[in-house]
Amino acid sequence: MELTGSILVLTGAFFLFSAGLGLLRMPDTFTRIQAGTKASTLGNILVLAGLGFYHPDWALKLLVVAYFVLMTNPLSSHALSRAAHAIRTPMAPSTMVDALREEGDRQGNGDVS
Amino acid sequence: MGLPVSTLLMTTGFLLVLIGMWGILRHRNILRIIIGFGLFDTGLHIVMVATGYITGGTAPIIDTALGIEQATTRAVDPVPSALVVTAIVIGFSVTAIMLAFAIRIHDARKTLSIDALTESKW
Amino acid sequence: MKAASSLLAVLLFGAVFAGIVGGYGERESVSALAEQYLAMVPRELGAPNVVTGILITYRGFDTLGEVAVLFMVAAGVGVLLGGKDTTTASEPGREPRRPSELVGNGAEITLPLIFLFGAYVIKNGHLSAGGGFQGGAVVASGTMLLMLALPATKLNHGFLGVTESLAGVVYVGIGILGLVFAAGFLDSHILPLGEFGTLISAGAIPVISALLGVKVGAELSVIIDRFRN
Amino acid sequence: MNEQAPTDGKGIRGLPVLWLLLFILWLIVNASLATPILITGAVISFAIALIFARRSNVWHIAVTPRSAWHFLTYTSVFFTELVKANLNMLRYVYSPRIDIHPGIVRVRIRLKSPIGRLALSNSIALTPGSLVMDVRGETMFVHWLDVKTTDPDQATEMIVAPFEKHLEAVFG
Repeated sequence: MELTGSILVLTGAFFLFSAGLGLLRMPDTFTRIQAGTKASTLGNILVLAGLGFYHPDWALKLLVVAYFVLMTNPLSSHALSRAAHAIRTPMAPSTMVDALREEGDRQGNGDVS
Repeated sequence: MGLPVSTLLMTTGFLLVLIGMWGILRHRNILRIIIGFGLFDTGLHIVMVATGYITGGTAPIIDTALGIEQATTRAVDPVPSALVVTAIVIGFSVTAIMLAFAIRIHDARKTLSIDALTESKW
Repeated sequence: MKAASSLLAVLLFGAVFAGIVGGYGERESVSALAEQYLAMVPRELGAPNVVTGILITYRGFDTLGEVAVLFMVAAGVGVLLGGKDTTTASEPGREPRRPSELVGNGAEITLPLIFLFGAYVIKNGHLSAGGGFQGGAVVASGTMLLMLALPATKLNHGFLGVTESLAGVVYVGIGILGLVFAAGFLDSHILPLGEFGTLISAGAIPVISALLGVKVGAELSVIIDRFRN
Repeated sequence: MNEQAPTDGKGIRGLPVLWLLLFILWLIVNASLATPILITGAVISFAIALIFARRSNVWHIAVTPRSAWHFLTYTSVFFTELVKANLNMLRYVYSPRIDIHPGIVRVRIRLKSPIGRLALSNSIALTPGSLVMDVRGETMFVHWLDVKTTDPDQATEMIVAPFEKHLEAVFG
């Protein structure tokens, strides 16, 4: 029981570490946000699940926390990336297409609202 | 064994105080000075809480982890914690007033640098 | 020159602090006052959380003063920022960006949960970690999210002001009731102690805690809203 | 609850769902079924639900057995995609050279209800290599870590389709 919990917490910590590494290694803002969001969400959920194995009576509260993380984490990354795009944060040179900027230019106002 | 918990906490708190002091002394932007003040404040709170720590103590809340009869021997000192709640509220109030003044100064001078405020120099 | 003197000042303070930390031995037992509190709060007040017992009953007058300070800050910030004309807020020729639909809807979903959590923290002040100030801060953070995610929202200042004043008046009224029916101002024994460790227990402490929570939440929301203009 | 009922019935429809949700949450965080907790929980969650159900139409959800079933399948699809996304990310992060071609493409969404769109965008943000940048009407702009196609229809098929059919059944 406790072993399972420990393994889950350790896996979660590994994913969180990968999130940090991804933040360092990715080429531009948006890809960094992507790496951070995904790995940290799964990492958090795994840590919470591991805690649930340690304290089975906390299981429901931890479930609520996990749903809260699932709901807010991608949303905050969306808000960050949207703001970053609006102030024209440079994208990586390997970027292929930017449909959002084209859309903003087509509407006539250079500012992507 | 390592260092005692209260020493670690006090070191952290005093380091925060020093960082805040450096920020207050060296930065010319009012917002940064206010952030320095916030660090200073937080560091002092941590130091205050650290002085209340008892070796091996737990939170002063009577529940399944802390029986009512062992409360006087196993709990940490509650008085600094109660004082820190007051200190946090007062620190918040001071920060709010400082930010309001910063906004007024920005309205009047269109700048946030304290170099522009020469008439308050002596 | 300036940098050198600043560095010197910080280093001197650092040396003083290092001396304090080096000479500090961790305490092995609580002081006499703390021992008194730790023994008396659960027995006399029936509150498991000793810190809340101290804050709301033994140092209740101090807490009242703290709330008064918060009130004065709200009034002071209002005086400093309230008289401004709103034309400076948005520069001409630049339209404010449209807020994101997803963020707005997400805020609509999370806000009830945040306020529920604030109510939970306020309600638990005498049982576990929590209380009026902490819960009020949670509620105010919810207000902040509301203003960030949905900038079109207007806070109802009249309602908040009335709520806040009413909570303050009831708080002082409970204090005076303590003067009449129990040992002194803000004595929590005007209500029965109830069963130890349940929601309805510890005399008037949960009531005062809830009032504090409402008052602090309303005041912090007003202060945050003042900064938005 | 009768006073100043909005004429178009906005808000009141979402009230029972929100009230029930908040009440269950209250019981979970309190971890107790004592009478005072039940009573205060009912009152507090009703007050909060009354305030927030009026504010927006986010909470207009109909709960039926069919939608509950689709919600469960959606959850399982979602978690497999989440794990896949993470393994994918690990491959990028630990590879000696990051070889990707990011870009922003447009996809179409059919969902109408706000909460459905929110759930869809959150799912997209947590699945392999995609992140929602903006939503305008029926077009969604998605940042794609490794662009495979710029055609809206194909991109929709690849990014949105796995979730949309379940979410459509749940939220409409």
